[in-house]
Amino acid sequence: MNAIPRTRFMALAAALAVSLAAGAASAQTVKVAVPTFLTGGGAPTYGVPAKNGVELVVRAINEGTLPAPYDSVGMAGRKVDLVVYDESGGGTKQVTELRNKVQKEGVDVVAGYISSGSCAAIARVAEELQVLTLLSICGTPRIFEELVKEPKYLFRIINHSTGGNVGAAHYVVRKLRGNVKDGYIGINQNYAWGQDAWRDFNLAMQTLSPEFKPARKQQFPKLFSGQYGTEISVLLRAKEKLVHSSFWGGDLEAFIAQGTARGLFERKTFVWPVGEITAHRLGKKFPNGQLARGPYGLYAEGIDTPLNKWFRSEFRKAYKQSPSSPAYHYADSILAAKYAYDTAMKANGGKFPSTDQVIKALEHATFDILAAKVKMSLGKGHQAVTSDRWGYAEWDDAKGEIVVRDVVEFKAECVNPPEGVNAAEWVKGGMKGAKCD
Amino acid sequence: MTWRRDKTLWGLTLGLAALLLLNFVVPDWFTNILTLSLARGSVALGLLVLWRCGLISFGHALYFGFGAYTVGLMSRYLGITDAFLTIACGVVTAGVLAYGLGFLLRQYRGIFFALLNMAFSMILYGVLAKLEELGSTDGISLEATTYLWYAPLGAENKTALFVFAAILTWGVAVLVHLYLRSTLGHMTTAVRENEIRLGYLGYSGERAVHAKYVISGLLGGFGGAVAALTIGHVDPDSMVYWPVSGDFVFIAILSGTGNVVAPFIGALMYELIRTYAFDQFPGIWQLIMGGTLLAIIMFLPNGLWSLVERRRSRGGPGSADRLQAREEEA
Amino acid sequence: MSAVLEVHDLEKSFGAVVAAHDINVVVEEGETIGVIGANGAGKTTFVNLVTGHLPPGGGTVEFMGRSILGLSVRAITRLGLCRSFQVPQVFLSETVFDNLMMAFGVAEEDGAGLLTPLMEEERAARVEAHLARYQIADYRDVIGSALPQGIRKLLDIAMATVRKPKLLMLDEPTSGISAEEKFAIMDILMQALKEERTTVLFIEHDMEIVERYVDRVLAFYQGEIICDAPTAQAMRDDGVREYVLGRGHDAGAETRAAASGRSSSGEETLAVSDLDVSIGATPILRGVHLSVPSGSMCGLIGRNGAGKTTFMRAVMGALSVQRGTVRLGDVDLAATPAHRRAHLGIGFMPEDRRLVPELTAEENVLLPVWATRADNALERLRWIYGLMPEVEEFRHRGATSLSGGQQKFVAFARALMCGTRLLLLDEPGEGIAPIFAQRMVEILDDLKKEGASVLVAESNDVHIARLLDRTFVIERGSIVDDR
Amino acid sequence: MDPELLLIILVDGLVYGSYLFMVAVGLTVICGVQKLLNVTHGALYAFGAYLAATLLILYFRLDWPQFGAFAVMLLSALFLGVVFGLIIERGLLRHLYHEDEHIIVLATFAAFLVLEDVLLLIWGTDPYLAPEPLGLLGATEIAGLPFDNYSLSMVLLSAVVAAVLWYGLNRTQFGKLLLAVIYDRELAQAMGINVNRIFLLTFMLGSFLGALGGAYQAPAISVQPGIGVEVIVLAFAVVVIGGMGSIPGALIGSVIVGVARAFAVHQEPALELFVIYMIMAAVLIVRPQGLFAPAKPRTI
Repeated sequence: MNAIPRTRFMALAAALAVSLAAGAASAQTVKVAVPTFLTGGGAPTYGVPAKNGVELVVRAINEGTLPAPYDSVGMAGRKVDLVVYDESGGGTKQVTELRNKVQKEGVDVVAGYISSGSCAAIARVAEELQVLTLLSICGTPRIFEELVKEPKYLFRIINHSTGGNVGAAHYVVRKLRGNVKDGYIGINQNYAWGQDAWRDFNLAMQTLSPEFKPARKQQFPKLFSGQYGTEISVLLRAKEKLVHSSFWGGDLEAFIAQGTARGLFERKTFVWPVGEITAHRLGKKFPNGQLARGPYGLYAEGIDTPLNKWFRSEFRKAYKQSPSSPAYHYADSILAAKYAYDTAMKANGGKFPSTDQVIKALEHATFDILAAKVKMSLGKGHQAVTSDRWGYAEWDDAKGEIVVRDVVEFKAECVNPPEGVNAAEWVKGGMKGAKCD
Repeated sequence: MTWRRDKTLWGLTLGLAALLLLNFVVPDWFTNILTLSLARGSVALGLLVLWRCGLISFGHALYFGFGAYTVGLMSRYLGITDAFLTIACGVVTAGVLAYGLGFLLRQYRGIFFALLNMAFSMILYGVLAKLEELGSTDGISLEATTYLWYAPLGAENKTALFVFAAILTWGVAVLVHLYLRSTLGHMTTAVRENEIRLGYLGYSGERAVHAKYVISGLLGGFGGAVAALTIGHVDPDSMVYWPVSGDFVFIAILSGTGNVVAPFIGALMYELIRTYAFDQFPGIWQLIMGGTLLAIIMFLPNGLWSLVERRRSRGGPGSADRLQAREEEA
Repeated sequence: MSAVLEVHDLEKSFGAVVAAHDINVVVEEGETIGVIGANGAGKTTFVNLVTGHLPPGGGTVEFMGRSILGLSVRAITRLGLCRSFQVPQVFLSETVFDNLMMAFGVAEEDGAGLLTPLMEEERAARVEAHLARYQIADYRDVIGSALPQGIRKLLDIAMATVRKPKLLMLDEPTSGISAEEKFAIMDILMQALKEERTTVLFIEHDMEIVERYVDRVLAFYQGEIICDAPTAQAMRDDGVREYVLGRGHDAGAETRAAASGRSSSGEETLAVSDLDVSIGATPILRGVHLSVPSGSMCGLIGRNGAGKTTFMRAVMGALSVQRGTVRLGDVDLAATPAHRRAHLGIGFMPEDRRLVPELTAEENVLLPVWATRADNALERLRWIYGLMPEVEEFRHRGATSLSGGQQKFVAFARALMCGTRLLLLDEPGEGIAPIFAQRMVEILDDLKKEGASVLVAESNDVHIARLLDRTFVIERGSIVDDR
Repeated sequence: MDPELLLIILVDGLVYGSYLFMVAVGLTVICGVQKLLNVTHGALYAFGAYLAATLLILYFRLDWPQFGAFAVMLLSALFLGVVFGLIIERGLLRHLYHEDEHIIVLATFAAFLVLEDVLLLIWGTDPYLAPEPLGLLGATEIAGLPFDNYSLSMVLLSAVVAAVLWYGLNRTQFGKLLLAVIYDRELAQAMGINVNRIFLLTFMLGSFLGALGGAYQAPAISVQPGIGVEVIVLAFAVVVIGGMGSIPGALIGSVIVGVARAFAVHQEPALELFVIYMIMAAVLIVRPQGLFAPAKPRTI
């Protein structure tokens, strides 16, 4: 090997490295990195609304225009410096990006992540990097049950996915007994979220009402396949009337378009654990059915907290549409961060708190988010629980929008396992310790 | 020409020393990029071995993923976190797979070889994404790596891993370099240009390709194992899906086939370009990567290493012939 | 003496074409055997079958008393049965030294030994000795693609002998080598082989070579051995004279010149001057001057590899002109896109026919008209059918169902279709049965009477000499004789 | 097995197969004539879907006859075929024809990456929905199940495309000239055929077919980022199964994969993911050149 080109190359690399390091944080802000899907199939339904929600709330925080209790300027008095970046590309890239954001750009808080894959990949790294990380959407219960059993820096501000699917089963058993007497069948995307969603729903159904039987075989089409003609034939032929589908995004929209053309939704009743976002977009074209989950998006309509009213009206003003649940989730994470910083500052005698103090303030806390209260009660005080709301969605001609009727609210303790119990085993074991009513 | 003193071994050793020293200077995130470059560079080195005999695999994420998942599964199910043992197993399993598939693939050349590899990698992707036991699309997170009795934590672990990976990669690169100097290793032009003649010299092109394929599989497994330890997590989307294979070919093109050192330089360049594009132009980073690849193909068809070769070829008798040979290849 | 190779009842066919039938050969140790026969007679197929490149349809092959039927090329080579090739198979981007180094490496190493370094002093010394033995040491550091044809041929053979084979099969060792060089090279070769006590079987077209170096001759005709006899005896054999040497037809040669109808008008249809052409980095044509006067029939005569086809391809625009001019009348062809030549009235018949397999004979003939949208297409077609009534007979048959000779006629007709000003015919008589070759000459004769401007490339002018107004002899890429 | 189920599997398989064929046919045309594997094909599909969806949304705001929607799809595909054909062939591929086939694939891969982001720059991340044409043709009952006629019309469209291409290639003068180019570029040139122009036209045709595949799918899917990535792998697989450049091969390959997949979805859904790759691997093991490609000539 020749020495000359090598030195030249190293010089080049060093120059690049220096230019990359430029733009490191200035001291007087709280730097918040927000990973969300800006490209790829996750961007339109999840990534972009989430980004919009965050940007709206951060602007308001920096201007001090949020309603109480978040009406002070900044987080612990410091303005928020927002860095939104792309979550696509898989776990490996997210780990590298997280390192870059923390070690190169010096961010103080990471708030975001949509895909469970991203969360699973970065969970341990966040702990290793010692950066306060608030997971926003990714649903997998494994984060605090398996990956990080002694969390310090890692928090999640919403229910994990088990709650949603357990809630669905409760709702079916309570309100839709007539539709499920021939059993139920599932069509879910063939990846971790789809598989988990079906498993939780199925186990919860078996625990609550063993007389209703699942179909012999379930459909698991490939993620982003876009062509569902054959699957629709299978569903049409099936004797089961109730269909569980955790589809989302473009796949759900394509499935609805193709199913509508073949009269699928007139013959079957669908349970959509994450259909709410698509219902927003499709409006009248969305087939009637059950939606999940939590006091977000559509379900937050009519929840009259000042925060929620502010959010809905400002969001409509800024983006000409109603906020869907990802916008809520991401905004809620920022609120959680603000809550933690502000509380920690108070405890610190009005001085800017250390990260450890911020963490202390957030662990086991109970605080307001946009349309509800959260309790950080699971995962040693790092995993939030909220109540879960289910209902039947319908197009309302008079209002000109989708409305939800027959809403049932399940308490957090009803659809979530108690502290220290593995979610999957909890459902499998008959959901012992659940407090419903 | 043929008797030119072999500087590559010295270069590799100097490079190792430089890397180890660099570790004390550069920030942590850069160390991470360096370790990843070593991993990806190893896979690209495997592609180099194939490419020299005119073959490209559009599915080497298969071996990368196989090595990575071996490490991941050992950590998850057996609780084995020892770097020596897991990497060794990752390499061996990938090698065994390559040996088996090699019996089929060695019969193919050109685009069929490339695409058949892609098909196999997509089958692995399907299996991994489907089976919950293998972590499905969420993948598997690894426990902290240990080194025999040494179990560092946090940042220390990353440094340890970097040193460990650098030394191992050095060893791997040296072995590959020695292989390329051997009779079997020299059967590259022979396979690419004239398998009939090779047969009539007394060796079959298919056997030579098989050997190279196994070597490239071993290197893929090695890269995957090191990457898994570096990332601390394995998942199908970022380790087995077809664009990942595309990235390896990208690195190979960027590097050129001139020398075993080239893929590592190429991998580092790739990481830096990607990081930079992602930082500065988050909306259009793919466009920048694509543009870079196009520019390389159009203006630097023999990769970065050709810059080194070009400089070197100005001196020394006999080098003109080799350069001419290179033009012939083009 | 004991038998090195015994072949019995060897059979092989490709579809309907019988390439080997009832082949029986016994080669004794120390013999030098010549295999002769026209193109397509099955000579190379015989070598391919024996060395394991092609699976035989039937029969037995024993080498050194052991059956080698079904063994791979690699295994047979390792037993000591090696070959060279008609078109040299060397590693074109490697130097002569590296080519031989590879050959020695593969010959000397096996198993784990293959993983030891290729370059070692002692092996290099053996390579140098081999270079000296074959007198190619001057070209030691030249890459394969830049070698002169003769040297490349020697290198090819040198690579085949690295293993010190018991039996060496050479496929046309002197094809593509100039007449002056051929004996010199054969002397080098036979001397080197004698030193190594190798039994040799070689395929050869050149009877001077056969008569000078060979003990015994095997004559092939249409996949069968029609004569197996000592050289002198074989040369007198009627079958050999008729089917291999083609001398039975030479009687017509005295009509030379008598048939030359019109004389040329003095204008030049094709004028080429100072033409240099390279393929890759290898210069092929050097300073070629050639002209075809209007209404004349000219010959471009030279051995395989002398540059005939390269010249034709350069005129047709398939290769770019490095230097010099190529003009058709007053059109500068070098500055004209390749496909315009047909529009300008140049018709080209490639050596290897190249009929589009999906089309019928007539569709192939009409291709140039469809592309150029020329007028009077039907008239011209009728004229061509008048010239070659046999083509009209099989005009509706698919191109692939025609025999080699018939395909050659179709290719000829296709060239005529657009060749209103100039015809370029690359080896019209090559690779077809004598009866077809004879007919081809008749057609050329008719064409000459019609006053067409024609350039015919042939490796020898035995059959067509009487038709030629002017002959250019090409050797190693230069015109060496213009008469 | 229940004959009704068999019929349904057949229909489902044909519908899916026709989707595969429409996605792959443009790729196989370019592959056959120009001997190159064009990764930008995936981007063409995406562009076709985006442009058609955008124009359809605009079109249905007008009060024009609804069946004009089909003209909208056709025209957007034509437009893209011509524009992209020109840009990619003239701007990129023309300079690379002398290169190794791998290099050309990589160049188109790079161009694909660039085009994906160009798509994002033009249309943003918002999905586009234009499902109106889906309901336009009504539904048919087959074996007791409703099938929308739009999906069935795709089978017809594929058959028409295949027939037109086959006829054009084997029965017209232009097609015969094309056969000459496919067989031997140099000879074709010597016969007076302008190979450069044929290449450009072929590339435009292939691009048009790719865009048409996207445009015709647009009403049935949600048009959004990333749809091209999925399509390109499927198209490659079909082309490899059918034999590179063979139109009947692509047709039969598509039908085989479609029916096999439908069978899996109905009987053993767990296998659905692997069907196409298993068929591809199986075909390559038995017939390395694909179902319909000619064998290679002898070399010595």
